[in-house]
Amino acid sequence: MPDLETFREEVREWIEENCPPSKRGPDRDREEVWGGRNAVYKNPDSKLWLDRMAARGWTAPTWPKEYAGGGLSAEEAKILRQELRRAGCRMPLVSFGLLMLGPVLLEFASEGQKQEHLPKIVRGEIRWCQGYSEPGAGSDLASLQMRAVLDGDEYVVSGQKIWTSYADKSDWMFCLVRTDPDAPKRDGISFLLIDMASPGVSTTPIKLISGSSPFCQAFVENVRVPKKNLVGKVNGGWTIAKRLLQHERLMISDAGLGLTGPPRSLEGLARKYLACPEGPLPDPALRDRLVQHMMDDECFKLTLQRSAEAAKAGQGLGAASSMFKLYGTEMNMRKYELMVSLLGTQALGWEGEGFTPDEIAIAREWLRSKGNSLEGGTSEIQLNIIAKRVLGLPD
Amino acid sequence: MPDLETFREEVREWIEENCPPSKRGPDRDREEVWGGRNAVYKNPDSKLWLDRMAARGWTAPTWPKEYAGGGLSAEEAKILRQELRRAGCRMPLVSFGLLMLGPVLLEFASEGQKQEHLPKIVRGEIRWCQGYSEPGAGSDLASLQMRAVLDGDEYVVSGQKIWTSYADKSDWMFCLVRTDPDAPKRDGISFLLIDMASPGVSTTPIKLISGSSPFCQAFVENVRVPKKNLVGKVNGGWTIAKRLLQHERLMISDAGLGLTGPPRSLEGLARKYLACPEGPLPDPALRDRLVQHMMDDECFKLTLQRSAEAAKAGQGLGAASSMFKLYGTEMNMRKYELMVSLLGTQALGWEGEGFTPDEIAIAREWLRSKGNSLEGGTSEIQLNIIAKRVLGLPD
Amino acid sequence: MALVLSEEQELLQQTAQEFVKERSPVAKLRALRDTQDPVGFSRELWKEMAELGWAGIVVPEDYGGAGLGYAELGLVIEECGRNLVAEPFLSTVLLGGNAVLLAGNETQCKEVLPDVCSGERIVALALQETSRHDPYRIALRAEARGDGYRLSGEKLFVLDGHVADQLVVVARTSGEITDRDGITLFLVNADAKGVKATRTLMVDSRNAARVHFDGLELDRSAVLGEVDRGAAVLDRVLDRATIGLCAEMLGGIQEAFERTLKYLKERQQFGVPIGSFQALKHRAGNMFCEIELARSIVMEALRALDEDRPSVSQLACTAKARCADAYFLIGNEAIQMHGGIGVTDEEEIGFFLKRARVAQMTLGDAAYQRDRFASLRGF
Amino acid sequence: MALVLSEEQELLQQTAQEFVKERSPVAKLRALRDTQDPVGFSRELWKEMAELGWAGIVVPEDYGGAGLGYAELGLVIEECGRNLVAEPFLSTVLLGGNAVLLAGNETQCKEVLPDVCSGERIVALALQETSRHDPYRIALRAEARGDGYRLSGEKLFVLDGHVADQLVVVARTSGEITDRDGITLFLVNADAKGVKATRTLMVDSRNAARVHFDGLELDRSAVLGEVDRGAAVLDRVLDRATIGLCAEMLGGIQEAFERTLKYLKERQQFGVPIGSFQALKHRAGNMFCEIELARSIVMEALRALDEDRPSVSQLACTAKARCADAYFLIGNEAIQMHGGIGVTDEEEIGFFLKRARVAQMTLGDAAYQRDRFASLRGF
Repeated sequence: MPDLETFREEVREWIEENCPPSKRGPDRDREEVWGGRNAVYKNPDSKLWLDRMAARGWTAPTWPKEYAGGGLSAEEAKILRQELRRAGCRMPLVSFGLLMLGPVLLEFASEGQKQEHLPKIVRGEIRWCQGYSEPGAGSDLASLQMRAVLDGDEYVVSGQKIWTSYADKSDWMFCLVRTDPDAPKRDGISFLLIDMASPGVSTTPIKLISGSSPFCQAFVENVRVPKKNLVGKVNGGWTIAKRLLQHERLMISDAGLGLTGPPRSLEGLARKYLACPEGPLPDPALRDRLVQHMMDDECFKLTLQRSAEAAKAGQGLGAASSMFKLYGTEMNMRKYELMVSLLGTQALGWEGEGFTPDEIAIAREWLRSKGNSLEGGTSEIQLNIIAKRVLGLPD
Repeated sequence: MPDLETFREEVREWIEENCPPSKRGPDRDREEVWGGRNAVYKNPDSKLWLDRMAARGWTAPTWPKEYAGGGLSAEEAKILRQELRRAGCRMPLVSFGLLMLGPVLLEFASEGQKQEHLPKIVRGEIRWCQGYSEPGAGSDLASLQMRAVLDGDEYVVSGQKIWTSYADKSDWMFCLVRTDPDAPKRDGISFLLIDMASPGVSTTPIKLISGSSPFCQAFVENVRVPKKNLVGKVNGGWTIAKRLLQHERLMISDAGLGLTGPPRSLEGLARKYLACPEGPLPDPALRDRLVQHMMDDECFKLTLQRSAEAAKAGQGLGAASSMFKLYGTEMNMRKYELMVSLLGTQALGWEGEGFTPDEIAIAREWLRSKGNSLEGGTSEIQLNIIAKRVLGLPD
Repeated sequence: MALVLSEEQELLQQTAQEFVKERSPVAKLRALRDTQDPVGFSRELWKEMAELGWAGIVVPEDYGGAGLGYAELGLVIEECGRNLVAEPFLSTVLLGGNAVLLAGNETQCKEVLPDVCSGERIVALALQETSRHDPYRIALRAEARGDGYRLSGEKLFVLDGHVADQLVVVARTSGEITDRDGITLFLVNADAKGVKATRTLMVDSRNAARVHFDGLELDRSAVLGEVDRGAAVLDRVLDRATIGLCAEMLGGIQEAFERTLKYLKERQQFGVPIGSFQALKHRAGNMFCEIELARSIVMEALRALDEDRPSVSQLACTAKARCADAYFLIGNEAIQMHGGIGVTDEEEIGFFLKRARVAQMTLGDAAYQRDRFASLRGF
Repeated sequence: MALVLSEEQELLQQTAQEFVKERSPVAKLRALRDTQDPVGFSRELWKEMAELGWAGIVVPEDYGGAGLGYAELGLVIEECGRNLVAEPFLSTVLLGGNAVLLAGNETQCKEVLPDVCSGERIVALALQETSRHDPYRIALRAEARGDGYRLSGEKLFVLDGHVADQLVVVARTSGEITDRDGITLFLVNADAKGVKATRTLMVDSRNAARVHFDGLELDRSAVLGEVDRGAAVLDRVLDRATIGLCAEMLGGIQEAFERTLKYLKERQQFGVPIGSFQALKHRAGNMFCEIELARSIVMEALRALDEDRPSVSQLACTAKARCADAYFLIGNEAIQMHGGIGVTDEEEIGFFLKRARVAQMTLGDAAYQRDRFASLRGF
């Protein structure tokens, strides 16, 4: 292993040479890249940046090189993150494949499946979506009904998924299906990969209270899926499902994804909308709520940091992902309520004249935030998990 | 029925002639009378006032005259209350017999039992205590273990009660006992009246976090109780028990009893301890909490009033007693926390120098208030009742 | 007056319940929104409501009203609140109408109020100038010019401002920007030269507008009430409107809660109705208490208006603070307990959340009301 | 510095845990209370703790200390907080000791600190004059007289004030009653003429006193630090003491929570452990999150002290606000979940509730801290 400071030097130089200037700094034009067969690059530099990063495997820094990953150690990956942040580089690729599917494939998939799917994820060639929830299986995910019946070398799959983010834009779906309807419900579930281009797959978007949304319903009717697309053991999908949920919760509680909206200075908003350019804010109740949020935010960030450090030092916090999902989303929702209180009636515009684009954005994000405590496992489910797994309270 | 206004005139005159001046106005010296074989009268006028009221049956205004009650209609009783309040008369008698036992005896007891016990309650001759909770039967009251075994014409009773207020000062105890250990737990309970002077009954007081308390443990060892002291049907005590709990909850949520401490002007305390004799209070956070309490208090009182009026008009609020027990006690606890915040460290004195008697009283009452949400059925039990009985949510 | 309904009131409530449920369910608001209806409510339906006497319940008979009380008006508005009715009770009856009734002279009342009662005239109150309710913060100047006034400035969040026939404009005739003295009310025709209203689309799909005044010339006869002394009458108008708004909120709170209870009983997860989970039961039990307390204070405040009690302002503050907090709580809990379906546009419960937040901010949120209460009590 | 413990720190924590659990469990505080112990803690135990080096952890080696950091001191105090230890960490190490360390000259430090480190001297800070923390509100006058000063006035809630050997007195040498300027610190022997300390018995059975100064004559050498410029050093003392107090509170919070969890698992009602009821589970889950967040900020604040970061004051505010709220929540929930037994004096959980409320008010409650935080940030 080369010396870490040498590595840092190399990374720094590589970034200087390879990251296009237009891919640095805040992403004001929402140029994020999701990849896939129909990838959209608002800015040609985005493709350049993705291809260069993917060529080194640095979209998935710690994945093994044999699957096109970066092959970095945890320490090296940290240095890479630090240097990318230092240089203000944007993420080359936003991908459920990278954040959710990849880690469980590495843990549970066959060699052939890894070879087949991981490199395409690293390079952003295939865009994945998550087929978990169904209309009758939300918090009680294990009661899912989508059936997969073996017929020769193929499964015949039928059923309906809901809350499938970007299903309409994705190439493949990782999916929970019922392979044994007679077993206890958690024991009859398998983890299956479905090509969305297969005949019988269709999607419709879901409109939310905040307006349009990335969520879809996905309809699967007699779709034939090769047997080799089943990950892990037949009827052994629940273990994989739960592991993947942990990755999802971390992704959601991580400010980068899932939580809505760009960072804004709440103090700045307060000063603007309370018409108080300097000195003590004139509304003590709002001032107190503003401080509460700032304190909550600081404590939460420190807890994320402590958890990461503890994990590295082998002093795990236990069920940390549930705590972060719960607290992070509840705090985000409180933040938007605070913003609405700060902006007053200017935060309650829907569209059209009389509001700035940012005011409209805040109104929409405020409404969107109401889903935070539901998606990726409700707050109630997280509390159940904490009570059981961390606190050891009896069923 | 005589005209109600004539009745009002009569009552007013009677009060003028019969209520001793020393029994009017705020009870600064805590002269309340509990009656019983060992009744204590700090002020001889107290006995006079009790005897005069009892002679007319007005300690129990609506009970039938045949049991020494006042025999008044609901309208007349309301007028009596109004006139007593108008003249500032204090309650002649504080009594669990009047507030809890009497109403259920009227509903469930035999004629002989009514004749035996009700007049003595009206006249304050017998002081009653409540033998309900046991160390292993708190919220799950129906799991009580005190056994009563029939032996000839007597029950032989053994077991232990806890949280029995004033057991050490009471003459009789109304008591839940298990008469059938094999039946489902609610079907083996009977309602029994026990003379505390019987051999085998003993009590020890319970010290609370606030200091000494009226609560006791009551030990009953092979106590022989005449069969005729069983109220209602054998093994049919649970129905009576629940009805009595409704009366208890109303008593506790009613500011008169159960809740701790005399009325105080919170605004006055704020002005004194924030050193702000006039104008806006300098601490906006405390000012806001003060207003919140005033508003809560106003809304709660109006709800009590509305419930009383609705009951009369046949438009019941449903499980109102649980709502009042829950909200009244939680609000009282918040009020004491507010008082502690207003008084600062002066509210946290235990005894001795450096604190006024009222400061010490507030500290003790604050600690005592922590029992409010537990005694008479915990807040959680009240929420269960509301969810089930009012909202119809499934088990 | 008692906190229970009389037989007549129960009858009125029943009529209102049936009419509103039949003629203006929540789907009506959705249709107005989705068709981008330029009026934002149904003028025809409003006339029908007026024919039932609802627009003039609290207007004296001399001006075409029924001369009844707020206890009655509150019942009707509560039923409207249950169904998120968009018709202009708040703007025209409670705000604009009351401003004319309380401040206007006989001529003005005779000119305006019969048309309000018949549903033919919409009158809006142009008050707010910043993004929050702050009634004495009036910068819009009315300068004396000869025998009249000249108005320039802008008003925000004028309810039904873009469809109003007349506007009651709160303007400054003297004093500094936040002075209570120096405020004057003017009655202005919406089509007058120098008045320009722009609709602002709100999240709750209810009407509001920005109104711009650019050198509007007014005759002295446009003054409503006394010059420079408008704050006193404005206080009374706002108390009435606030209490009326609380009746609307109470209806929305009750409806959102009942829909949630229904869902808790129907929705199955883990093989049982989700309403059997104790954590949700306890939250529902606490909501029930909050609603009962809100109902008590709203009823009391409505009755205090009818009896003209001196405590009206304090009761208005208390009612609004409590309804704002309760609607906030129940609006959010309703969504959470409905789960994912609760955040879809297809499910109606989201409309209640949106209305809750707008109503919360309208005429002052809970923090504003508590601050005002303390000021009224002198501490 | 990382937010995880080093091996050395883990060892120290373990030592402290074992020692405190063995030598000073909660029963010790009860015994001090029930025997009406005149000192209010054990001088012998304090000396033993000092021998372990705990009293001097953060004192430089030159003055008899270990020269370690707050990260280490915090671990020890946290274990003490778990067992409601009454020994004088807050008064002597965090308040009085720090005042001497930060403001004193070499002579003063050499005279006082070695005795503090050895546990032989108790030093208290006489600051508060009303019923709440308000550090610049100093009315107690120190009038210049010849070559010295004359002090008159009264101090409240002086922690360990009646058993202190020396007092650091915060007095006004110039300016008006709430001015930040004009505050001076004095080092005073408790047995000096004109000083009278009266013990005040608090609900948490911990020590406090009223101290009366009646024309106390002081030499110029009694001044600690600069005349009129005491506020700057006072701020630093209070930040350190506040963060140290938070470590104590964190220990109490954690212990009260663990005891409650244990009870939830043991206590049976309706044939099952009460910890199986979902409503209680969810409340416990929320408490867990609050505690984890409190732990993070306390660790960070301790490390910020050791690194002398400019953010120390803001972190102190944040830590205290959060610990105050968390201890309040968990103290009350602990009682409620223990049920009736929780409000008996026999059960130890009530001691945590009492300590929670006193600690909450000590050195400023959550509202005070949030207000200070906003002021520090300039809004």
